[in-house]
Amino acid sequence: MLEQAIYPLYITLKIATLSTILVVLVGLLISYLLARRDFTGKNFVDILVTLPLVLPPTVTGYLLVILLGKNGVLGQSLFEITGYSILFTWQAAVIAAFVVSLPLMVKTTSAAIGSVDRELEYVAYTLGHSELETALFVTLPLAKKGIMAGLVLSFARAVGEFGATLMVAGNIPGKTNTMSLSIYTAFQSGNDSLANILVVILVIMSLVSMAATA
Amino acid sequence: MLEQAIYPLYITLKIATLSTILVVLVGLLISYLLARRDFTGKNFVDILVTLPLVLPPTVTGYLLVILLGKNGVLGQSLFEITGYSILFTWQAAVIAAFVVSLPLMVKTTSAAIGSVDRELEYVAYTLGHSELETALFVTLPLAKKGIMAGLVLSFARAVGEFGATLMVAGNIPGKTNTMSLSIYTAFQSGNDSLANILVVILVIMSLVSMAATA
Amino acid sequence: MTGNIQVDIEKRYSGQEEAPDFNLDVNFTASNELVVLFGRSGSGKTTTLRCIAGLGKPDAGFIEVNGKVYFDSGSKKNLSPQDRRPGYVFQNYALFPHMNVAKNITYGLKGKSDAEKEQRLHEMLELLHITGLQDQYPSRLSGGQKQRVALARALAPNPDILLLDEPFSALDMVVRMRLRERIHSIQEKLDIPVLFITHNPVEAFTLADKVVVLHEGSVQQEGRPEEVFYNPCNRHVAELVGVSNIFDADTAGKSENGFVLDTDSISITTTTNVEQGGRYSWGVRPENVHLHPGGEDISGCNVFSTTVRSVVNRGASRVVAVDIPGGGSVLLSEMDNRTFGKLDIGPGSQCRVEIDPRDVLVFAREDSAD
Amino acid sequence: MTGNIQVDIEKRYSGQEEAPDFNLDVNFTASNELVVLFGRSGSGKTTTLRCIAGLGKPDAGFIEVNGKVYFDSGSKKNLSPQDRRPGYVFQNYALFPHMNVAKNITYGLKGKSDAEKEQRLHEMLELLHITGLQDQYPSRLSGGQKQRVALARALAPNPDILLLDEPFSALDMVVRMRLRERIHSIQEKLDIPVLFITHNPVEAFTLADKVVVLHEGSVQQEGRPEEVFYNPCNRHVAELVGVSNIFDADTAGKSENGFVLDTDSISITTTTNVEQGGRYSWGVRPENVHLHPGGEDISGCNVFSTTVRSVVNRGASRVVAVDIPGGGSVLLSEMDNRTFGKLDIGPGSQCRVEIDPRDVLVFAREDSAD
Repeated sequence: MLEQAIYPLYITLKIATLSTILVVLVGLLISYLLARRDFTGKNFVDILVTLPLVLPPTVTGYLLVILLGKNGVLGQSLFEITGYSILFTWQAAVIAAFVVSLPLMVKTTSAAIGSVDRELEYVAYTLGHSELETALFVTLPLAKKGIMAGLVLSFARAVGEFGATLMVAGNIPGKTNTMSLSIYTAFQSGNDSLANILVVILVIMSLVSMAATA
Repeated sequence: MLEQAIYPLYITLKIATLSTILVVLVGLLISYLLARRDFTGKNFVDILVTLPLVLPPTVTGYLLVILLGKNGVLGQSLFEITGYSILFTWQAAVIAAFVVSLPLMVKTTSAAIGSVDRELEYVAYTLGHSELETALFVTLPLAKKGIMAGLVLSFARAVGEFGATLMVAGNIPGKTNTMSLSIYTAFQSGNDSLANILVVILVIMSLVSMAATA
Repeated sequence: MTGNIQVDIEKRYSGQEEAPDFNLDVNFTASNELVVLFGRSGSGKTTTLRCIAGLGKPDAGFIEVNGKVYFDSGSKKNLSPQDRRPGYVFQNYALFPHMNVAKNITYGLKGKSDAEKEQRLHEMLELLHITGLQDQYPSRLSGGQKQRVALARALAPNPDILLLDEPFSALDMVVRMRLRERIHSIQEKLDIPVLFITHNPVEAFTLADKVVVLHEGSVQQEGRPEEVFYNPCNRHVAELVGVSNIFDADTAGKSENGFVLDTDSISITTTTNVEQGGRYSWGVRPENVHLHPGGEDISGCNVFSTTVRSVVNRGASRVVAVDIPGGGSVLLSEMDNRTFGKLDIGPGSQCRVEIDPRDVLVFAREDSAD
Repeated sequence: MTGNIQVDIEKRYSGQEEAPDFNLDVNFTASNELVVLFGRSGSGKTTTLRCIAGLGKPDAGFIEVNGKVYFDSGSKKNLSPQDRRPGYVFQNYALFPHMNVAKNITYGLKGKSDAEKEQRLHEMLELLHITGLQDQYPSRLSGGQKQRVALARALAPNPDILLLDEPFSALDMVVRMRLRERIHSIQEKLDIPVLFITHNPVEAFTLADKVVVLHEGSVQQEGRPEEVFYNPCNRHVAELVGVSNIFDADTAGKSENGFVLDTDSISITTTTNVEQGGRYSWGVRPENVHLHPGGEDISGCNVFSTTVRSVVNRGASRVVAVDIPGGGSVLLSEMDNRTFGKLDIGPGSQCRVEIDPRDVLVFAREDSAD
């Protein structure tokens, strides 16, 4: 049984790790801009990023299919240029995980950045440090707790992703059968021992995540 | 096509509304206790309530099946007493939606309650008002914004529930085929026009939710 | 013993990171008068007030107000704040932001009819001169108005005791003075004990019928303001009430004029009893250090010649720093500008210092606080 | 024009709910001296300081420091705070909590070698007497130590100007006095302009080489502390500097002794020019209202008999309130306890009031501020 759990564990960690790296990079930038800057379209960016938080995952998945499919806005260009279709690959699962977990990162991190005393940044400016230097060495270190919480929540969300992943990456054995998806398959096919192993692994990972954010 | 969307819309609203009512009642109580009281097992309650936030929905669903199934801890007693099995009914979907959206309510609301100035409560006590009266007429009204945000997020989460619902309530036409589930079926069976209608309805509902919390 | 308060409480905070070893040990009594709890921030004033209100629980002790036992660790009695119902005014007023002024003021009138509430509301609005504000929300009020609404709310239910936590610290000078007078007249009118916290010596002095001085969690001295300000019992109290000249005495003895303490090369005579060879400090308020022109011939004890080090104009007064001969210490003398003008001195001038032996305060010597 | 600052800025806040129509319009110059921006909270002091530092942008105007133009709306020049690099000390110090004292102090020494940083750190630690604290984190420091670290951090990069926002408001009296002296000596040593915000008149008077008085966003008066405190140009400034006696004059005219203003049934002579029939107010500092026993025969102008209404002991001084004959107004007289003791008066006593015509301040009459 255990060997049946190995590939789902491997592909889940791969997808969640890659997605989380992207989420942290993009999320920090967006969070800083939302918390500290005024720019035209700020509200639009905020809504666009937050939307997947309230959108049902199957809807998010469906919209990603429309976007990334061979006839989709992005997918078509990609296919024409590279001859490569992204749907039903693990890369599509990374994109799905990224889109659904980005809002968790942005909400948590922009709140943490927003609660850093602005006067500390002002002091850094008067001491000759640029906004970028100040963000890197003053603001972000002081928002560390919130950033870590956002990272852990995003990772957990990526690990647990089900609805959107099912739509854009399918549940292809040996290719995109993440743990979340495999539990469903195992449950449907009555493979209780595999389901139990996967559930135990995921519960442990979740408890570790919670301990990390507490 | 439209008529195919009516039942999913009806059953989704029914499940989400019932689940949200339960979430608000239970969530307010737990949030108040977590924010304002010290009691033994506080940490345990906090972890238990928060767990579904980081747990993959399929795992939550699987655990609910174990709990509520005919051989499950709760399900068995229920079946022996009433002769009634809750799995694969819309009531099971309400329970799934309740479990996954409760942490959103508790996190948002307990933070909002926690940020109400304690001195306002102290003043109410010195003016002769009991803790319950103070909570109802001082604390909760002042935490209104956070409570509303928690309510809307919980409703949105209940509407979007997919993984756990699929496990505990199936996707039975005319019984438990919520909109989230129907999109998946429609997508799988190539019924694009139904999928499109459902996606449009859900996107509009999500945007309304976001407007309500902003 | 109606109308009296009696407080004797202990509370320990140990092993906590922020306040490593703070122990509160407060003991005082008062009748229906205006009592000021006076001390620096962190001296335990607010904790004491909260324990009296029932918002904090002492580890041990006894609290009685108006013949009613609020707390008694012996009989395990501890009334809830709801059963004590003190009038409590918080430092930042703590008005309910979601209620208008009328609702705020009548919020404590539980079980009263609407007509009774209305009547009491108008009594309170009049008492505090805020008639016309009843429909406003707290966010629209000025600091002084908020303060008066908070007072009205605390007084509306006819409390047995009024507790005020630094009620004037956020107000500007003019508003402050008016409210001080109002509180005094309210205390006299209602004839209940009023407990008032402040770290401002002038506020303590001006308002108090009785001052209780707190330092690091324990009562140092209690008494009429004059007693505390003119006869502080130790160095801590002296520093708090503005005795800015405090020096350690090298030797102590007796002379024909009274008792003598030596510091550097000057010898200070005092009317206070000191023991031969005891370890003492002595102090004098800067306004009790009198300066005379250098050439003037004055007799008496505690007169010595010295040099002016610096003069600071404080606006309404001058502070002249003079050297204490034979050491590096500096003695401060404060006087009004008219007196200073007649002296005709400046930095480097010679002058003669005179201190009345009755103005010399003597304390047991201890390590000076930083 | 090296070493000078020149500020002439405007900033409008209109239509905002919180501050409906606040306009800042500040104009002053200063040389290498200690300038105090003095005013109530909300008078625009902090906004002005931030505009000078480049942390806020005026709508229009001109700012120059040390011959370098920081801001000029005419030529659309607006240097960033990084290019101005003022020494700025925030009210709550704003030390970086994640850096130790050494890192905090050297954080502004960008591009310097480690050896240079180390050297400058030790200079600063010595200058502010905090050697030994370099490895501590801010959370472990007392208020006074935080303050000195913040000053060290601001001064380390050799700024062209030092800006201090109410730096002493959170400190207790003793620490306050020491730091004040330090700032004065630092200003003299570094020979740069130091701009200092306060709402405390004694602090303003004691520290300032020059005082700039702000009220509701605009400069009311600028000058030496003595000028501002003893010759306030209008009622607002007078109230701020402690002229607690201000009265509207019913009529104005000329007499043989000078100029005369009538209020109720008394006639006040002043050395200030007034126009016949003009609308004036007059004021006098309470320490310039001199009292004499009722029976005493004193001559001169501004002498009248009246009744003592109340006496308040402020600890180091007494404030005696006397009636102004023929009206309901009250005149306050402040004196030291020794002088009061000699007077032998109390509430209800008769006494004679004397005011030197040179101490009578005259202002254009305006609606009194609440």
